[in-house]
Amino acid sequence: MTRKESGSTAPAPARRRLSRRRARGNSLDPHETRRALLLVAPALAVLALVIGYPVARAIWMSFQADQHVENGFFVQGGFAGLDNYKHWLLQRCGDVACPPGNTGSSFWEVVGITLFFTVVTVTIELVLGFWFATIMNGKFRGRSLVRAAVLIPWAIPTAVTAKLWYFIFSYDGIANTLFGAHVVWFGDKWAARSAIIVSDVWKTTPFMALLILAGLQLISEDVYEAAKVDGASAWQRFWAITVPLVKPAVVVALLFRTLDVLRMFDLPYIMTGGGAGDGNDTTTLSILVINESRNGFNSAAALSTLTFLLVFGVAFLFVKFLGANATGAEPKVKAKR
Amino acid sequence: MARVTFTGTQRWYPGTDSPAVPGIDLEIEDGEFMVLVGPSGCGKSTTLRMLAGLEEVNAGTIHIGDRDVSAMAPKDRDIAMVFQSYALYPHMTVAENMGFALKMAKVGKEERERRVKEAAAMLSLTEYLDRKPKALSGGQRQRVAMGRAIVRKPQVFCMDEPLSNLDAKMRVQTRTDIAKLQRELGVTTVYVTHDQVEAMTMGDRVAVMKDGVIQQCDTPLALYDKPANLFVAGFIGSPQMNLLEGIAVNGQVTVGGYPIPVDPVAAKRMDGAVVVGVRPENWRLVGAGEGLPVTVNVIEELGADAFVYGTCEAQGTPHDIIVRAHGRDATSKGDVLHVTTDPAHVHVFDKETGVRLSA
Amino acid sequence: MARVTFTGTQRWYPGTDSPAVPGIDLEIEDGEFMVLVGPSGCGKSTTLRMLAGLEEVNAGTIHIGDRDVSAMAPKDRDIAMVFQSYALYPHMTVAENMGFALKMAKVGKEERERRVKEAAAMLSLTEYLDRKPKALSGGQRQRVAMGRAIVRKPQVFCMDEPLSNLDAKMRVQTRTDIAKLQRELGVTTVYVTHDQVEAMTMGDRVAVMKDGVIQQCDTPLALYDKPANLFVAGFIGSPQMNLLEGIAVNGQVTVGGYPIPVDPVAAKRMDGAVVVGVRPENWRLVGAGEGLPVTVNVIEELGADAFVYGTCEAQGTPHDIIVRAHGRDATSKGDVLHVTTDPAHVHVFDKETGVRLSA
Amino acid sequence: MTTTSRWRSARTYLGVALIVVWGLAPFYWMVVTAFRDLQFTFDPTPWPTHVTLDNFRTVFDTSRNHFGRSLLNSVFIGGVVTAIGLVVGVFTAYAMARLRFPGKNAILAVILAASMFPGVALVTPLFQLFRNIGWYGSYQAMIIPDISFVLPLTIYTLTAFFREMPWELEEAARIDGATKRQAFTKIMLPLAAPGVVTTAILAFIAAWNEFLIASQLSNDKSQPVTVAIASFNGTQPHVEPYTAVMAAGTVVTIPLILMVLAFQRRIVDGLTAGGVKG
Amino acid sequence: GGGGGSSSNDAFAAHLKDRGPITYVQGKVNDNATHEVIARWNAEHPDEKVTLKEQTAAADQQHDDLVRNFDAKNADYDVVSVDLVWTAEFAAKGYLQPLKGDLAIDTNGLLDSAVKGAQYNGTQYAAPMTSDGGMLYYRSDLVKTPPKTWDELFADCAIAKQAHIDCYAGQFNKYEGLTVNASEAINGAGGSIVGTDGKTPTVDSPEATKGLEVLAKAYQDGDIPKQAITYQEEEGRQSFESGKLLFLRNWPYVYSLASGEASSKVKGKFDVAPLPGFDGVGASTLGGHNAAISAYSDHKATAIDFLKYLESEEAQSLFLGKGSLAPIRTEVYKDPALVKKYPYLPTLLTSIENAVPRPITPFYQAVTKAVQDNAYAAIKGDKTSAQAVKDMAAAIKAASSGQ
Ligand SMILES: Nc1ncnc2c1ncn2[C@@H]1O[C@H](COP(=O)(O)OP(=O)(O)OP(=O)(O)O)[C@@H](O)[C@H]1O
Ligand SMILES: Nc1ncnc2c1ncn2[C@@H]1O[C@H](COP(=O)(O)OP(=O)(O)OP(=O)(O)O)[C@@H](O)[C@H]1O
Ligand SMILES: [Mg+2]
Ligand SMILES: [Mg+2]
Repeated sequence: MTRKESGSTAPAPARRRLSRRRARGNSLDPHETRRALLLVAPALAVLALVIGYPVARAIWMSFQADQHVENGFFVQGGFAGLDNYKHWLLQRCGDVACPPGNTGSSFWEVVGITLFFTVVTVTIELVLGFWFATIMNGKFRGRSLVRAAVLIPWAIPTAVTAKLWYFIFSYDGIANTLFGAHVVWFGDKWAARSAIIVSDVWKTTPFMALLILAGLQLISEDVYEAAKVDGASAWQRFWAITVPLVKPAVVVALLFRTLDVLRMFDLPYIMTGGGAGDGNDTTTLSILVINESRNGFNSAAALSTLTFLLVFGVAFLFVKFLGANATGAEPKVKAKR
Repeated sequence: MARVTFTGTQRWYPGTDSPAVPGIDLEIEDGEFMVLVGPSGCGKSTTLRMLAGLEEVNAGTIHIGDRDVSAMAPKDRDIAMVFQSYALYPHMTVAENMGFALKMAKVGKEERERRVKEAAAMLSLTEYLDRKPKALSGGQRQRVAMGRAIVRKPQVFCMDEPLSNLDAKMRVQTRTDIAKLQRELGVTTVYVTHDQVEAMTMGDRVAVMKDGVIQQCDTPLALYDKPANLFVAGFIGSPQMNLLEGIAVNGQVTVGGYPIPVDPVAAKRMDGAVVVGVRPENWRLVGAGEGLPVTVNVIEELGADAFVYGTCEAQGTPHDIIVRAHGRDATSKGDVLHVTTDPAHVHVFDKETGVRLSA
Repeated sequence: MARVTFTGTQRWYPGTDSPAVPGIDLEIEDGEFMVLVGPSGCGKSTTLRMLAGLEEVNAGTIHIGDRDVSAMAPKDRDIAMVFQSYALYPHMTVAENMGFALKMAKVGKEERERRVKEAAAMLSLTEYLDRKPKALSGGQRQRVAMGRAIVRKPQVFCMDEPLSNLDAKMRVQTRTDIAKLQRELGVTTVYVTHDQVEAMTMGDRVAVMKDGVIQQCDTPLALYDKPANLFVAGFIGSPQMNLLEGIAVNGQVTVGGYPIPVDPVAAKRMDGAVVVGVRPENWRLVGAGEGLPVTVNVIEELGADAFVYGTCEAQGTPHDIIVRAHGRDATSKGDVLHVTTDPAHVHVFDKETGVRLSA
Repeated sequence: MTTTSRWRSARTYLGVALIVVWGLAPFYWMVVTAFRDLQFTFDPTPWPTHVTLDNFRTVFDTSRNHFGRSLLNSVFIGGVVTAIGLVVGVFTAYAMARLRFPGKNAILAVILAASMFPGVALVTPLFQLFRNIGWYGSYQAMIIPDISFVLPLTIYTLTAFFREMPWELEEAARIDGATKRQAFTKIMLPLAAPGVVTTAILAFIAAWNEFLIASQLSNDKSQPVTVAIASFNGTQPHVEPYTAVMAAGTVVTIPLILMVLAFQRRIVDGLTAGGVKG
Repeated sequence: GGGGGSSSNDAFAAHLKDRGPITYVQGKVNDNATHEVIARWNAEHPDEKVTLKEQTAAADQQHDDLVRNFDAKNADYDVVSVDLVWTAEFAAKGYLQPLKGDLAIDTNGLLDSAVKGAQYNGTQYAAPMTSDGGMLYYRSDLVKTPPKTWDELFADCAIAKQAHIDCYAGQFNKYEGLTVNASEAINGAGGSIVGTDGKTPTVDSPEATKGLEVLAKAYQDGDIPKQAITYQEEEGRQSFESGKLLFLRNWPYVYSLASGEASSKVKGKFDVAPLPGFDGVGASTLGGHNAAISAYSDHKATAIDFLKYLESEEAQSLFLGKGSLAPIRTEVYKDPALVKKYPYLPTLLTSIENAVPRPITPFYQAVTKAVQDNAYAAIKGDKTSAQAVKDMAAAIKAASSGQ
């Protein structure tokens, strides 16, 4: 077979697939496409300006070395290749392993802590949020007040929340007083982490609950009636009807909460400064970024990029396992013809 | 075992002025097929939904067998229901929709699949088993709703106009299948329909409701032949019975001056203003000069029969009259027909109370 | 002016194996009342929805008058539609639901209210005008859906089973009202129904569809009297036409050995395997020894008529046969009836192609 | 009332009580502290003691801070962000939920990815960008970044809700002579109200709570409450004015509670019942 | 981020003689003096008015804000208030105008340690503005003579035990305060953290180990209560004022609160002393702020005049009198009127005169983290003090080599 022939035959299957799709009524309407792109354009424009530019710059910076001192003055570091990434991923400080007290030494530990916070808080929030939403979805007197009450934690600025809980968990604070305990909340690794988790769960469960509630309200009463008659208990109705039908809303809530916790900053920073326990026990990736950016922007940019990759990876897994459908992506047309 | 008893059962929707069902008394024997009919909004669905446990019972009770189920959760009543609004599970395929109740009842997977397949075959749904309700036509959705009920072997079937979106052929077939299935399983059934044929052919008994009150409950033919009051007379039968206002004097009824023959029982009871009912198929054509003269307005050809819609000018007050014509009679608009009937086919009702006077 | 023309109009739902409507050709005259019938899932709603602009037309065109509307937005087509699934606006009252289209058309408030009230009165909805759809019965919802269409004066009415949830009396009345309204307004109407009576009485013409293809489109009586093929024969008429397989030899048809008289046109055309059709009302009872012997299985008493469902054992192959009995004939299960018919009432079809052979 | 429903409502009210305690107990503590004399900040008495209004006076003391103005700034910024975020979000979500077009998944991924970069790393480049174009200290310097944080949230939540709507109703409206836009705004949007209002509240609060960007890009005139609270100072160095912060927190929470109460009917009603068969 | 050239910044030569209105940038103003000082200046210099730009209250954010603005070569920031510990970093980055030549200031009569704290690499980059130093607060009702050494102090813990109160607390939470406390312990034992070049770690020494060990041991013994590991300034003050603490290391601001506040249970029952050491008075860590001129200022001539005004006796007296800020002029400490008002002044002067600045290094952020992390671990007993100083040294070395 000559080159020319193979060149002309290669696209054929593709073309055939395309025309078959059109014949099946699957074709994309150019008007619809244009309208869709018009509708999407404003969002993309804003994101490009505010996120696109800084991110691009940060990524560029992550390949530059930090400034170092010569003759008492800082000078530009120049191109660094992957050094900044090695600093974090391999915990190398120059030619040696990063010593304790250097930000690089805590990278993996911090990743672990961040993931730990994420898994624990998001799980608790999901369960609580679902429960709240179910209760609020019922009919009872005064539910407007309950709804407002639930939103309060979410409405309080994070900085205030952090101080409030710092306060509640201080040694002479109300938490110890009420439970007659003498726990040094921010002195112990697990106590500090629990305190942070409690505060974060308290603050953000309303977010989860409200989104789930809105999802619940789109479910038609009919369907529940059908399920009741079909002999499903409340529990079974929950799993067979409620869960699959609110799944889109729940997945969105989960996704955003996960992304949020992965980038959590204010709460642990204000409550513990990332300290507690042996010093870094409540340091999250964002806290590490801030700490590092005071040493040098470029390695901080590398850390930001790594954080981004981590978050992206988690989000990817999320969408993959909880269904692309749930996040608004187009369901795949059944392959079987 | 699964006899269903309504005792003064009432439903009053919150926020409305009057009860949708003020208090119903009805006894449905074990294994009986009870048809509920009545005008739109008369409370049929409400009655069914109370039985299923989907509407709170505001007063009175409902028993299934010996159990007072008035306050029982739907799932504990063991009832299968076909909803008027279908109420399909949007996230489940047809097969999953139909198998859901069995899954809840912890029926094994194979058994479940077998029964779903059986029901699907009966309802010609086999090729749609993998689709979601959204991608089905109206009739297909209704059949899924139907299938969801018939895969089960419950104590009571509740069906709310389960065939209204099916074509005639499918409807006849499904109707027969349901009747057969019901007899085989011996499941007590409450069935709401607007279809006269279904009401007449499927029910062991038919209850006619109006404004939440049962007007008459009897076998289909008894309802047809001896409607207990004007309402039932007008409601059962399509086109409806001709109802003509007349005056009874000394055991003789005249409608607009023309005498109508009535049976001896009625003759004895009636007096003053009455309403005389004659079904369209019970008119006989007679020669000019005899019977009521009817001027033909419209002829509805249904293929097998034709109905002649005419007006009878009697002493100034025109009456609309419907006459069933056999085959393709050569009547046309503007003709004047003369019709009469036999005493056995004349229903006489009190005009005031609407109560039946004839035997 | 508002003639509607389908030309090879096709709809293929994404993700399905075959088109729901492969290509329809149909011309509806200005002011004509066209009824679409066909089995569930045959593409009636799809056709209507394409006409309304709710489904993309994948191939072919639709014209309203001279305008090619295939790619036009629904609002520019000036069509009113009653949806099979009601599609009421749940957050609006009945009055608002019905007035919405007028509001969109910027009709003044008073005019709007007047027209809504008129329509509501016609549909007996007056007392429900302030309710939300949720608090209505099924039939009431359907009437609201109907009302939403009839308050308008569009170019085309599309109605998808608009009466399926109404009781017989209401249905007869609404049917008459619609027919009257349509004649008065002279609006071209496409009407989907499963009700034989509606199809026979309302339509100027009836189109019978199967699998998205129009099988026959003609006046109701022509369809009834001369079904073009086996499918139409079986579909129009309820209970359906008796279809018996027979063998034609030398212009003579025998069904299981018994000769059936046929008309001369058919006699000339037929040869070999044929299907013979006789409507239930066209059987005549004859004495023993003559005609087909039918063993009675079930008698369905509908009040006015009765249908006898029986089996004809002919040369080992049993045939199901339905015979309409007049009045209350004293037949009962197990009896053997002997029936025959007249050549004029016998429809002969080619067994292979299903095509009509008789005149 | 029957026994089952009585038991059910008892259970509901128990749940409700727990929820209320959950939401209100820490808030209660905040309020108690807000009314407490600064010197008794750490007093663990669980009921109000040393009650004073001083903290609120401190909060609104214009010679020390611009809390009142900041409050208005926050309302303004939050309002604009929510409005724009919602409008743009509704556009995009509609396209995502209802239209078919190439690259949809890629666009969704990009939008989501936008909310994945750690905010702390964006501040510096944004500062430089906005300084160069002279936006430093302007409202748009906060509004635009806030929109970009809020957008992924609104787009995703609205998309999820829109997909579950009974779109038959849009068809009915279009038959009734509505344009696609009218059908959407007059029929679908009111029906989606629970989702839209919920999204709006979540978006507003997200903007309302934003601190990082505002702390770097605002000046005295444009700073929102979060920044104002963070810069509260006692009369002494090192003395954290907890009580004033709690008072400010209390003040900040109240408009939101009012807002939620005003909108709550919209969040409560499940609106789609009874419209369609299916 | 960009910085200066190899040894200087081109901007250093620009606008040296220019005059005009300037902006003075400082963290959230929480004293009553600053506004007064500026008002007086403005009254006398109507054409060269100073505008005050307040930053947020959090020190970290002040730091980041300055870096960001310098980095953007923002001419809006003319004179900035720089925390002592940031001076070296900013100088090394070329942000600060060297105060030499026409811009030189007169340092006579200023506290020596404060002047040194404003120098980097032998050049004066800023003018000291306010100072600060730690003192030992003790319960004079329970302890007659204040301890001079750590040994004496911990010996007095027996008194605390008897009174059922805690013995000693400083600032041991993992934040800047811990660096201060740890440095004091290390410096007091004769150790140091970085060398004079600001790069070379010197902390890995027996002296430093010995210093740190004092805190670690006290914590393990319970002489420093368990909860003190979470203390910042405020928690310690609360504890002391509620009578639950015998000794507290804290800043001068506590004095007036503990003697004035209604909630204070120790009114008239406490006094201050210099920090303890090993053999005599310990070494306090120097606090305070310097004023510096931005290299990108357009009006440096005005700026230097304003700087000089900030150092004047008039301004310094205002700082102390109205703002309770420790002055940098020795004579102010001796003003009898002020001493009457602030009885702790003599003690504070002793403390500041003996004070050692925190490490002067352009890598301060990394150094302080190295100190905090490791000191924290040592105090908690997670590692030995010897290991801790070793790790500190390694971390400082890594940081100063650009990692
Ligand atoms: N959204 C959809 N996606 C895929 N297939 C569909 C969709 N809607 C309808 N269909 C299929 O297209 C065919 C025609 O549907 P249509 O609704 O037109 O039927 P119909 O004639 O109106 O039936 P019915 O009398 O039951 O309402 C059916 O087989 C149906 O399953
Ligand atoms: N949720 C509700 N709230 C208030 N009124 C209601 C509600 N549901 C039904 N109704 C009213 O109660 C009456 C009885 O309704 P029901 O649904 O039982 O009628 P139906 O006999 O089933 O009628 P159809 O044949 O039209 O389905 C009607 O007038 C209806 O308007
Ligand atoms: Mg009903
Ligand atoms: Mg249909």
